[in-house]
Amino acid sequence: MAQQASKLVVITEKVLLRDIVKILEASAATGYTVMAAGGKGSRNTRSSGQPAVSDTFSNIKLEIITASEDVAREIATKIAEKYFDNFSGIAYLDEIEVLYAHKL
Amino acid sequence: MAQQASKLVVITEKVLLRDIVKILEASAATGYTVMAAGGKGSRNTRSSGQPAVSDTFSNIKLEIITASEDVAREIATKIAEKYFDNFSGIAYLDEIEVLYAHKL
Amino acid sequence: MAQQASKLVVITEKVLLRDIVKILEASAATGYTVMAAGGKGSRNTRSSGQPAVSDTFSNIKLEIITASEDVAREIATKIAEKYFDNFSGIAYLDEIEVLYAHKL
Amino acid sequence: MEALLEFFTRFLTQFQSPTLAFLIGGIVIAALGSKLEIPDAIYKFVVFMLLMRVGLDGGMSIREANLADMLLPAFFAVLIGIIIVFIGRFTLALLPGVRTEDGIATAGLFGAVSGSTMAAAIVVMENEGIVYEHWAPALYPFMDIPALVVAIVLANLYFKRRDGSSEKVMIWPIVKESLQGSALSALLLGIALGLFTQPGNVFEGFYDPLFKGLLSVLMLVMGMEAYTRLNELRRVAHWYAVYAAIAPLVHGLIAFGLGYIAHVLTGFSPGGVVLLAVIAGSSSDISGPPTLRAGIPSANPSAYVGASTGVGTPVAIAIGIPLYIGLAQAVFGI
Amino acid sequence: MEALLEFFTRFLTQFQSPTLAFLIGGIVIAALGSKLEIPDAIYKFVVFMLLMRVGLDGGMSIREANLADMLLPAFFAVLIGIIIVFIGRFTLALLPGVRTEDGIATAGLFGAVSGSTMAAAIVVMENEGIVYEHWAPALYPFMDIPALVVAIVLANLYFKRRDGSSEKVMIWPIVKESLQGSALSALLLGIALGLFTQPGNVFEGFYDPLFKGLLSVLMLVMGMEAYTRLNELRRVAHWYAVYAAIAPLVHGLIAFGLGYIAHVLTGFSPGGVVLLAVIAGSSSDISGPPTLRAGIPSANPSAYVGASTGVGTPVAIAIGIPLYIGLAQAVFGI
Amino acid sequence: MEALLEFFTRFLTQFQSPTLAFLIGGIVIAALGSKLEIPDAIYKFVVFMLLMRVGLDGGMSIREANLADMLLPAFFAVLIGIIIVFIGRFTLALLPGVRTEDGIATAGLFGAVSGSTMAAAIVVMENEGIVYEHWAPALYPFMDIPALVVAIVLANLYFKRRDGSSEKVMIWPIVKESLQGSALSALLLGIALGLFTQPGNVFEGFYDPLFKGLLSVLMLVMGMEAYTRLNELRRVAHWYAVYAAIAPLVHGLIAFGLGYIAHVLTGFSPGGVVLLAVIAGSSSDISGPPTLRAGIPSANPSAYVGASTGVGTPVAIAIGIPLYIGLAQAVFGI
Ligand SMILES: Nc1ncnc2c1ncn2[C@@H]1O[C@H](COP(=O)(O)O)[C@@H](O)[C@H]1O
Ligand SMILES: Nc1ncnc2c1ncn2[C@@H]1O[C@H](COP(=O)(O)O)[C@@H](O)[C@H]1O
Ligand SMILES: Nc1ncnc2c1ncn2[C@@H]1O[C@H](COP(=O)(O)O)[C@@H](O)[C@H]1O
Ligand code: NA
Ligand code: NA
Ligand code: NA
Repeated sequence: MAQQASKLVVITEKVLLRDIVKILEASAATGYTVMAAGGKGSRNTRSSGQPAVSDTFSNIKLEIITASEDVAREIATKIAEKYFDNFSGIAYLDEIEVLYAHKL
Repeated sequence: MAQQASKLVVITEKVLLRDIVKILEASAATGYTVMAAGGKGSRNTRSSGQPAVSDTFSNIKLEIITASEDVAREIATKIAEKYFDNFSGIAYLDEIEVLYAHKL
Repeated sequence: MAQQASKLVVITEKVLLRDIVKILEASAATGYTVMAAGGKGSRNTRSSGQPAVSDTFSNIKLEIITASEDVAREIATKIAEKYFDNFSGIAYLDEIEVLYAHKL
Repeated sequence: MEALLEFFTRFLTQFQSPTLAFLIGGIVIAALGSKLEIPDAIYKFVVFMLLMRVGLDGGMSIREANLADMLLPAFFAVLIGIIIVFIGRFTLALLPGVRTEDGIATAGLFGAVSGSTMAAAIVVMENEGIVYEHWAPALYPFMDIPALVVAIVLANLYFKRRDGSSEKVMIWPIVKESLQGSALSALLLGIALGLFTQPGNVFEGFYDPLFKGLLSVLMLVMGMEAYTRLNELRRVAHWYAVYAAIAPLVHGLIAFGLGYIAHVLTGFSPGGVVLLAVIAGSSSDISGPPTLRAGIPSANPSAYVGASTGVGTPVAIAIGIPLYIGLAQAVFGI
Repeated sequence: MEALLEFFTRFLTQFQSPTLAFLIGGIVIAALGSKLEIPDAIYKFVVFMLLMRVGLDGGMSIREANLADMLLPAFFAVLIGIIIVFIGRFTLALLPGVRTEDGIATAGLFGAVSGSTMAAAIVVMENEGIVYEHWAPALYPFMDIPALVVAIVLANLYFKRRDGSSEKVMIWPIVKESLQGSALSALLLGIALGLFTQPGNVFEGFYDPLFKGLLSVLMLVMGMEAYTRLNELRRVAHWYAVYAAIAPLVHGLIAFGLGYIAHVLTGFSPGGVVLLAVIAGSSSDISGPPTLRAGIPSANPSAYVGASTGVGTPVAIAIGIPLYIGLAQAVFGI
Repeated sequence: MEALLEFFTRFLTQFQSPTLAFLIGGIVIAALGSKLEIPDAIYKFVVFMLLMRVGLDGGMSIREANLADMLLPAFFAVLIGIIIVFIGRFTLALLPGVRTEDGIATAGLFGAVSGSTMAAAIVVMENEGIVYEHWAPALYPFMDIPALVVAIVLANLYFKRRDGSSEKVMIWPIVKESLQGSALSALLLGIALGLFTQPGNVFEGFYDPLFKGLLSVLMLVMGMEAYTRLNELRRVAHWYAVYAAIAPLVHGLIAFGLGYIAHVLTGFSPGGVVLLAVIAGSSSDISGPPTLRAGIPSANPSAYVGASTGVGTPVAIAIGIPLYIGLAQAVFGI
């Protein structure tokens, strides 16, 4: 059942998690994975008043695997246009081969 | 010493960590990396009674880098066949170039 | 604005985080992302006296995205030469397509 | 008549006790979409603290206890654990829309024990000044483990009949898995430390004074959790909700009855009877699910965890505890 | 003359109080590059514990309070929240090098309230034996929410004029977002539990005794944090630092004045006046920033969070609290 | 004869003290494969709480102490730190199967100090009513830092001789790295706050009452950890285990001897002598390893961390503390 697929990765501010998840759930993607991340980029606005001292992971990394590259690109565009003017973030695409998935 | 290699990624329920690690240690893979992850898929059974409220990372993401693609596929098959009927999970393969490793 | 880019991934001991970040900030890379990770490799020296029992994530996974593959390779070489004789670690390269970034 | 009135008055008073109030508070703020969060590390530590406290207390009092007094309650605990699973097997698991293995797993979880519910009952009883054998929490594993074992065995018997497969169920790994779980480990470690060492001053200066307060934090988490799990439960048959609302009380009352027998035969205290009922009425929230997951992998955890955490535990705490206490006051005149 | 001397003596003594000492200790060790770390889970839990304690206390005393006594202070709280934002709008936001939206957002954050600063004031006041209406912390949302709403409305009015855009600002989502934030949730849940249930023993046995100690831990975190944020602040116009150093005291004194009026008119206690001043002088550190982030997304958080956490909060705690207490002692002769 | 008997009785009694009991409990449950987990955030916070408490206490008592009294013990602490490393350099590091740099690093770690072991000794001593100079914990850095510096210098001298390389070792970065570590930071911050501010009520109401209880939690973690590290130790030469079992006691006894001299010359208290011995017998578990990792990167941490955490610390706590107390009772008749 192996199949070529696109993995969209979005790294952005934790504060956006709830909103981005809504976008993903409204999209054609069948799932997503989220991880805590820290980092530095060129913008690097911090979103919350949460102490940076005690919370070193103020970013999130989202991975969205889709069978269709177009769907991945669309999601990236939607997120970038809505948030990346004002929030830190980066989005990239990686080609992978999905070996097993409950649905794709 | 750069060499082409396969990176197998398995995202599944945290409760399987101990068992999957045993499979990996019995395999030809020379190592693995594990990260905490959260997420949603099509199955999305939650494995534990741990509060979902307080533990948002109830998944794990495992990365296994192998010089041989076949080894990676074999591991994926073993894990998928043993667990993916009853547990949430996805497995995919990515081609990478290992630059430095103590052993591969 | 999509563009091909290289993603360098370095998985190594948490104790090196501060030092490696200095290397990255001195390099031509425009940013990096860091995540907590655990794992096992062939060397597997543990760096700290922090209880392994309570801290299961004693590694870090760093991702550095650069437009130039050479920059990525250089960074990997610098890190590997400086640390991998004495510290656990692995470094690999992945080709990706950056869709949106504030700077690359 | 008057007794009934008094019963209801007492019952309603319970809703103002911190234990219940925080549970309900958790449900309410989760329903209102609050972003309040008790971090996972705190939750885990609170559970440890509560079970260690209960364990230490139990261990220290076992030292002074007459071992013979414990035999009958322990035997009843085992019996109740088994009975509960059989009840579920032949009611819930046979209902339309309920997959047999899901029903059995749910019955197993309701037969197993919740350390948090037990801790809640202890706090309420100590506030009300109801005495009980402090070794009674040691009954936990005697009910918990048999319930899980029987559920897994019954599920496998069912699979064998259905598929003609003939895998043998290994009992020891289930028992070991249960004992190694974080909740039972903490309880048993506490019992051992209480029994063999002198933890008196650390008990009195640390574990005991923090007990009630930490329980209020745990109740808050469990309330928030219950609300979240209710959503999960909505995706499975309604019978789970019905079972989860009724079963805890049925199980508690059965245990109350057996406890009463122990009271008559061996002088088991009224407080001990209440605690036995609470343990029976509780359903496992920490160690049960992973054990069932491993033992009956094809059963759907949304069904059994949802039923237990979303409905069973709130019912066991909010209705069960005041019910058994009220009953004890009526029956034993305490 | 003598009064002034006494004022300064008292003022300096404050720097030896644990509250301030830990704050300054945090700044110092961060400056020295210490790797000491209070984990995020602990920080979140400490904030919960403090606001729950303040809330429970408030809720229990509202029960006995005369609701009419609360009206004027609540009205003043709303007024102060709004005034603060307008002051910032027409001072800071017009200064050279300050983007208008950044200035408005900063004013909003300084109009909003810090639960930590409020908790610090309560501890200091209780140590000094200054009585206050225990429902006074319930004034928090009355000042916090209007300030955030007004800041977001003003920013949008500015954008409309500048860009001719005509998006309507929805007020309710901002209010809801504020109320659902973890700090206000904990405070309001505490008030509700204090008001409607009987949390007395868990308050006295757990939340209250841990209050001062946990505050010292929080002050340490806030000190470390202030130092880190100062660096961020350096990257924006110097006017932010000037505003952040002066505004807390100006806001506090305005509130002190209005509080004095309430004292004369309705007998609001001197301690209540101090607390109102502290609340006004504080700037939000937990719930304010995400709300502003969502409401004025183009404003630069390095400016407003840096100004608030890096300068405003230390000033509000280290200078504001002793200042208002000294003033109260001079004015009310307490 | 009778004295010896009494000594052994007391010694065995120690195994029932909560400190030791939790340590051993941790080893046992780890060996039994329990999934009980004390989260990392809790562990870090517990260490902070303990060292802050010890530091505050130390700081407050330094205020009243005669500085001259501290000179000799401080000098001895430095001396002991250095002696320990030299002993290891010329025993362990020369043994077959032990790489010289690994042996030196191990000696450095055993020369360095464990805040947890020190806290354990303080709790035991306070339980037994043994008085000591409360500034004695301030001796920690005087022994810790010289030991780490000397180990790193010796290792580099060895490399220079072996490889003919001629890199100069910078002392200051090692000292700075040590002082900035989380354990020493917390201790020194506590001392500073105790010395310069008035933390009395937060000490008495929070840090001190939680001390014993939190120590029991830490002992549990250290027991679990010891078991885990033992496995790591198995992969290196057996000499490490031998060294780790004997060295803590040898170091402790040397320190006891020097402490005795200080007792005779300047009236250093018997309790102070015990604490000096405990500090010397302890091996660093938090700040030492990263410093050594950076300073002697080619040394194998499995060897030195395994030796210290897996064997050294349990021996230092379980045998060392009762041994020095017993000795003090025999020698000083306390
Ligand atoms: N070149 C890069 N490599 C890896 N991660 C990056 C890079 N640039 C940005 N990031 C990540 O994306 C986040 C936002 O980046 P930015 O919007 O540039 O501040 C950063 O905090 C990093 O976690
Ligand atoms: N399309 C997807 N993209 C990214 N992650 C996914 C996707 N589908 C599933 N996952 C991850 O795999 C886990 C199990 O998926 P499932 O078995 O479909 O419930 C989810 O919780 C996600 O973390
Ligand atoms: N083959 C592998 N696949 C995935 N991760 C690896 C692999 N080898 C090493 N690693 C990671 O890199 C770390 C250091 O590896 P090593 O230096 O071989 O001990 C390990 O702890 C793993 O997290
Ligand atoms: Na039960
Ligand atoms: Na304010
Ligand atoms: Na030592």
